[in-house]
Amino acid sequence: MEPILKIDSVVKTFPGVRALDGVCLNIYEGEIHTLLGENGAGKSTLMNVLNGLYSPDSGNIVIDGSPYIFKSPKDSIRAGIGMVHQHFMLVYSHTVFENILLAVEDIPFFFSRKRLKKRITEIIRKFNISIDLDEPIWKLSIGQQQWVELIKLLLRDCRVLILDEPTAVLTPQEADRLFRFLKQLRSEGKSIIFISHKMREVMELSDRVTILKKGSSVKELLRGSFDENILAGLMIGTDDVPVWEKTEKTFDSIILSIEHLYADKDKNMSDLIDFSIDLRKGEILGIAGVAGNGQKTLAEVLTGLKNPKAGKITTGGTDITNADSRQSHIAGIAHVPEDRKAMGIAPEMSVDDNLILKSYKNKKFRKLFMQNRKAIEENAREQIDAFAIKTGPKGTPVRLLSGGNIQKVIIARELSLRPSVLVALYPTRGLDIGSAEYVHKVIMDAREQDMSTILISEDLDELLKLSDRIAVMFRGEITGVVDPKKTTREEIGLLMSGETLP
Amino acid sequence: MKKIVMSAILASFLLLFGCSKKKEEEVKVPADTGKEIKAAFVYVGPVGDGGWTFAHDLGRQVMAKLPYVKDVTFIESVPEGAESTRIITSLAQKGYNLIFTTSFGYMDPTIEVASKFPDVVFMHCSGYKAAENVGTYFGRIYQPRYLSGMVAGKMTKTNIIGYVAAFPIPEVIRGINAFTLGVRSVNPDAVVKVVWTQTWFDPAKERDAADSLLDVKADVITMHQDTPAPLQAAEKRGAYAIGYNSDMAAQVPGAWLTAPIWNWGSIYTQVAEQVHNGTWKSEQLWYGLEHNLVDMAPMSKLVPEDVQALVNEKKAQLASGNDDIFTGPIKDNKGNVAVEEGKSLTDAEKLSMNFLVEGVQGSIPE
Amino acid sequence: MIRFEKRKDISKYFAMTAPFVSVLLALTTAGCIMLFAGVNPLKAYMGMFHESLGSVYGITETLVKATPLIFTGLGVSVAFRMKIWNIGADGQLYMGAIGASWVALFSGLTGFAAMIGMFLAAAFCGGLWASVAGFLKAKVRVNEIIVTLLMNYIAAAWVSYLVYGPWKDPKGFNFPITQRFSPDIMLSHFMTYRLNTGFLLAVALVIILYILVEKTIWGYEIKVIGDNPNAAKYAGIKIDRSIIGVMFLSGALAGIAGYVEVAGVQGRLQEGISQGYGYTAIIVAWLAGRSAIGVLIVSVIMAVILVGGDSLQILMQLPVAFVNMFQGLILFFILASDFFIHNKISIRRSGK
Amino acid sequence: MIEILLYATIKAGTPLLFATLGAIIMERSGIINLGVEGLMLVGALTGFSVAYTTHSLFLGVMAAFFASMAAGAIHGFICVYLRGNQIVSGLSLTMFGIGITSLFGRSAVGLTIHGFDRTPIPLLSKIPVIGQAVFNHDVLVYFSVALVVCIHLFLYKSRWGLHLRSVGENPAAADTSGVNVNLYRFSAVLIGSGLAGIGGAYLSLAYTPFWVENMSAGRGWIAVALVIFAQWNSTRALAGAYLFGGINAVQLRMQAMGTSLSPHLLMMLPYIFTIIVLIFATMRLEKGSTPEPEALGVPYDREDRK
Repeated sequence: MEPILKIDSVVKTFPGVRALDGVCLNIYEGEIHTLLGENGAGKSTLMNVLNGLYSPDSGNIVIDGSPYIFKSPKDSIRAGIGMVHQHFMLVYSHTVFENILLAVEDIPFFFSRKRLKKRITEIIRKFNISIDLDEPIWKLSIGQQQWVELIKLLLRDCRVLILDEPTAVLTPQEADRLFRFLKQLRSEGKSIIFISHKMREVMELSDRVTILKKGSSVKELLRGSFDENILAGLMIGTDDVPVWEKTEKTFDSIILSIEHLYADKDKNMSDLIDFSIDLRKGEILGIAGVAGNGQKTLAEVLTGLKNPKAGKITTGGTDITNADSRQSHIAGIAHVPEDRKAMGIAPEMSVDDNLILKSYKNKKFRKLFMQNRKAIEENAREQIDAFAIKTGPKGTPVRLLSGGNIQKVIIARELSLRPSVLVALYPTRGLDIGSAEYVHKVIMDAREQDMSTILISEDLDELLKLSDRIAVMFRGEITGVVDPKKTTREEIGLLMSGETLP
Repeated sequence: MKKIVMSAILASFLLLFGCSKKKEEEVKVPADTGKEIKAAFVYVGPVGDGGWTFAHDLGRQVMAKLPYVKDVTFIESVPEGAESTRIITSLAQKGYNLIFTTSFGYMDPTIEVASKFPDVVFMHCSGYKAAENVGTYFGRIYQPRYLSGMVAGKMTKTNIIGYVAAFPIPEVIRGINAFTLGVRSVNPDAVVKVVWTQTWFDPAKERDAADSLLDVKADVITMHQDTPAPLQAAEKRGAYAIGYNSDMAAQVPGAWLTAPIWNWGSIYTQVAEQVHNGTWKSEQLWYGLEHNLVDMAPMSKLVPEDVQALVNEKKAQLASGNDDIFTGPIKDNKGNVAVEEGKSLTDAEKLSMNFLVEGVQGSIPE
Repeated sequence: MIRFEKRKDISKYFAMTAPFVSVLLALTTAGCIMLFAGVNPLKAYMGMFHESLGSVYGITETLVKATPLIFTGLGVSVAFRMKIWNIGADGQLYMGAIGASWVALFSGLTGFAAMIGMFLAAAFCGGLWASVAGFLKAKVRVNEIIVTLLMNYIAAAWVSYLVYGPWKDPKGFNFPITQRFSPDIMLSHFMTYRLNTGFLLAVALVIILYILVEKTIWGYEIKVIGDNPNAAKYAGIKIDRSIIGVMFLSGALAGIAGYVEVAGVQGRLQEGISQGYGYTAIIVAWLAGRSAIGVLIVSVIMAVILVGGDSLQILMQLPVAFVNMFQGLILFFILASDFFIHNKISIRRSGK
Repeated sequence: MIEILLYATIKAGTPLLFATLGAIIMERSGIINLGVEGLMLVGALTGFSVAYTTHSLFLGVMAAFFASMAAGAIHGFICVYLRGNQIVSGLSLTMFGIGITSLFGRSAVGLTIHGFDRTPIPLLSKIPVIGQAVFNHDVLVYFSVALVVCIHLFLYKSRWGLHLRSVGENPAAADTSGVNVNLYRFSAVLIGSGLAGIGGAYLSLAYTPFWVENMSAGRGWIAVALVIFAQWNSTRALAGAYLFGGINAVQLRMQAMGTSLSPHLLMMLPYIFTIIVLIFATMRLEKGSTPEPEALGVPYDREDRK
């Protein structure tokens, strides 16, 4: 059988990076083809080439045997390729309807809303999706936004669908629903290119896997010829993954107590409703839950970015209920934020400067109101060594670092303040296995030093592996606290959807 | 380091100063052959404003024809105030020996620069400060304004005359008053309505101002700005128009009556001649009709013969030096006596005029 | 097919030369227009150069012209550091001039005390004026570009109101000017030149601003906010306060420009003190990139063009508009060259 | 009296309206243009010269449109294709526009043409008060109002309008949907500049049929502010333009009728008013949505790696 889409030795360079170095990829009709690779292996770049956003330096894209040159996404769309980007390509202030219209080509110049709406409603009903067409995008949950993206592709009648880490923002249940949906599409003869880090998903879905490494495809495997270990081995290669072991510990003293917390709504995020939990010294408390059920608000309240409406937070005897972020950090609370680049770093500034983002006012780093450059550089050198951060030449803006190294910068900074509590949101989201394991190791090491962690994550495997206790959140409330050694994925899944355990 | 720089500056300054002085001496020509004139004009607006600067530039062109005038340059759109100091200095440094600064705001800068260039003759227009090498000149444009007021007074049927005024400075106020006195001299029932635009140069706004006057039944429009916009408004609405600055009859043929106009050429040639002959001395010239610095544009056919005759008669009187325009009794428009009977305003009082005469409807905005 | 690729390393050499190349291109283009107008461009450029830099007098005048540009440029650029566009430096300059004039005319202070008072009043008024926009941006999220732009008109109208009304010089023949300040509170001049201590003040402020932004923790805060406001919030920086603070600083600098103009050059308050310095300042700040030193250099270059432009009129009889057009052209070319600094062109055959 | 005020208001507001509509189209695509003042001057001079030489007002308006378009193309090219700084480019365009029109406008000073006449709309102009105030204008006024409606329909009811708005909000999203971002932006700058040019031509062909240097007298800047006042909405632009025009018209007529306020203080009013409107409009907004196009002022680079 001939592939319907063939990518032949595509090369793409960016300033200083050879992002794609002769990648080959074959997509056949009616298959789910997983693209696997560490961060920076070139998956997203390749997909953007396929999508017409990037024009390759050399190489060919062959569809149904004839070569194509995509000058713009338009050409790619014409060729029947559609993509759901990791960062959704939605116009946030427009309604769902307008966003969908944007994707449809064959609408009349002056259109009648009524008639078009009817048409769209019919189509989306076929796929069993319910969504209010007149709602502006920014009011939707991330899961719903993803459906809008999918609807756009479906209306366009794409032959090849690309999904770039679609499950990163979904609950297990939502992910399952998506998978069922993808399988349905496959049975209709559509080809799907699926990008993910999560081995379980890859195993469940893939008909074929192509592994990318450093910009070239190292291996193509058919279903049946791979398992998780083989894939992980191929993906990471000789890079060593740090090893760590979880030690048994007993916890006694309470380091942080949260009592009857209520917090305001932020956009469509849920409130925190009567949220109470204690964190014990040296403990890793996992918080499971679908994104958007109050985790972010919880983290913001704890770290002083937001004030609660009612309730009380104390740590080590200090009341930090209404503390601002500086007071909370002085009280010993560190914060690894959800969105590294959007919040965790000042992207244009150097690693040195980013490492003192929280502590620039400390005596150590200043003389009166002047900065103490020497101490700042010294600090940077220590942290870079301690966390094996790969930085460019001195003064390189931190945005040019890889995702893993950026996360290392953030964690190094937060831990260097010797906090008593670390609030970590999705700390390994989007990281490759090596980096993720490194982050895990750092958290475990800190646990050994009796630092407590509130680990908010959507990756159940991660939570089960690291946590001493797991609290599950649904709509701002704790639906249950489970012991990771005794619980099951299904149990947590139930709690995440708001059910209570018998 | 600082010392070195300072002394270097000082040294070069001395050098420059020394040199320039020497040069000046060399340039000096024996009086009998006459001095060659290199004249420069500093303009407040662009030459293309069609008004004030345009009129001055016409004068400059007249002067440029004099045989001993070797070079006449101008520099336009020079901001008033300190900015002009640099430009005036620059002109003096380049060897221009007769410099005309043509706006009130150049007064202090002109005096300042003149003190540094004793061999250059400066003439400042419309100011009141003079120095040994700075003379002032201005025209009694209020005389033709008075005459044009007479025309307006005779021509109005509604007895409402519109005056589109610019900024409330004495020059503009004097114009309004003279005009109104002219109107009332022939038509005591007529009133002059004033609208201030606070612009010299915003045709659309000035036109709108004229329209606003036409809306309240004014049937003669005059103005003080540099654009013919108010006149066009008048023509469009079938009213009469009295211009300013220069003869714009061609632009509004259907409405044109006359205009107080400037003949800057006359004073420019006179000054150039004096400087050439070496007879120039600092004076404060305020010339009227008698010197032809100001004039009435020829009255159009719309003005009846008898009115023309009447106006010409008054014109002849004014031109003969018998200027009784601001002679009492004059009341201001609040009912107070502004000029007592038998008294006349002195030139200084005219130059700082700050009241509106009876017959003006409007006030001086603050 | 012509393609543009981002350069990896922007070579310093290239980045330095490109603006000069673009200025050269602008000079050539303007030269062509001059030829068209019957003027020898070489002679014209020589004249410009001679006018602005050819004599001690020319140099001092250039520096006089550069002084307000340095102040306003610094002001705009410090706000720019925080990604705030202050295009209201003009209005802030006017407010500064009003503040300084009030002290000079009505406070009763004399001598040195008056000078200090004028300086402080100018900085305060300018700063306050700008922090209105800062406040609105910080607390209500109102677009600062427009607020500052609109406030220019309000400030200019204020000056008109004052000089036509309550502050009019009673002995000024009713012209719209205030009384002249007494000479003992004017900034002292260098010998007979108009160059005054205002320029030294400007240079001092360049250094202070450089230290402030590059070396102090406040500067660090400004840079973090400018780079990523979320990160700043996360780091515990009070963004709202910083925005208002930086706008105050930005306006204060422009206000000082107003002070230097009235106390160093004009000697009184009147309309039209600012020759659009606030707008030129935006260009200055942009051309200067991130550096305070850059502001100093660019301001002087701008002043060279402006002062030199006089000679185009005097010697070549080119209208004043030509200088405007010339400036516009140079900027267009620099904008374009900016692109070519960051991108390289490669021409390759189409793959089809 | 109301009829007269209304008439004058509309007339004074029309050049502002054209320029504001032009700026709205540009900003909707994500491009700020501070060069409107320059564009208006280019339009005013070209419109006048062409109308003078060809004796055709229509050709004058067309010429103004295309000449300003050409000048705007510089801005468009720099901002869209070279991804240059829009603020600086706009300021440069204003300088350039002022400069080049003064340079080439010398010979046009002092000439006049017969400008646009009133063209009463049959029947409608007979309505008392409103008829004379609203339906007895020159054709450009009607055109400007028609344009308001057309732009509104275009933006909200047409495919291209949807694309244009998307380009201004999220160019990447538009791009991946197959919309040619650069083409839309460049075209928007061209059309918008052309409209600003007609605004200028209105001054030199309808308002005061002659040319003098700098005759736009700051109206371009007001238009830039009006865009914000109008919240990027063409119908509100109409209200804004007439408000600004109206304040002046009312002010002058109050003087003519014998009452007067300090004109300087009065001149501050529209600006203060705009700021207040801006504050309220911003406060009223729901969290999460912004009134301005989100990508306004941000150059779009497809290959920019986020």
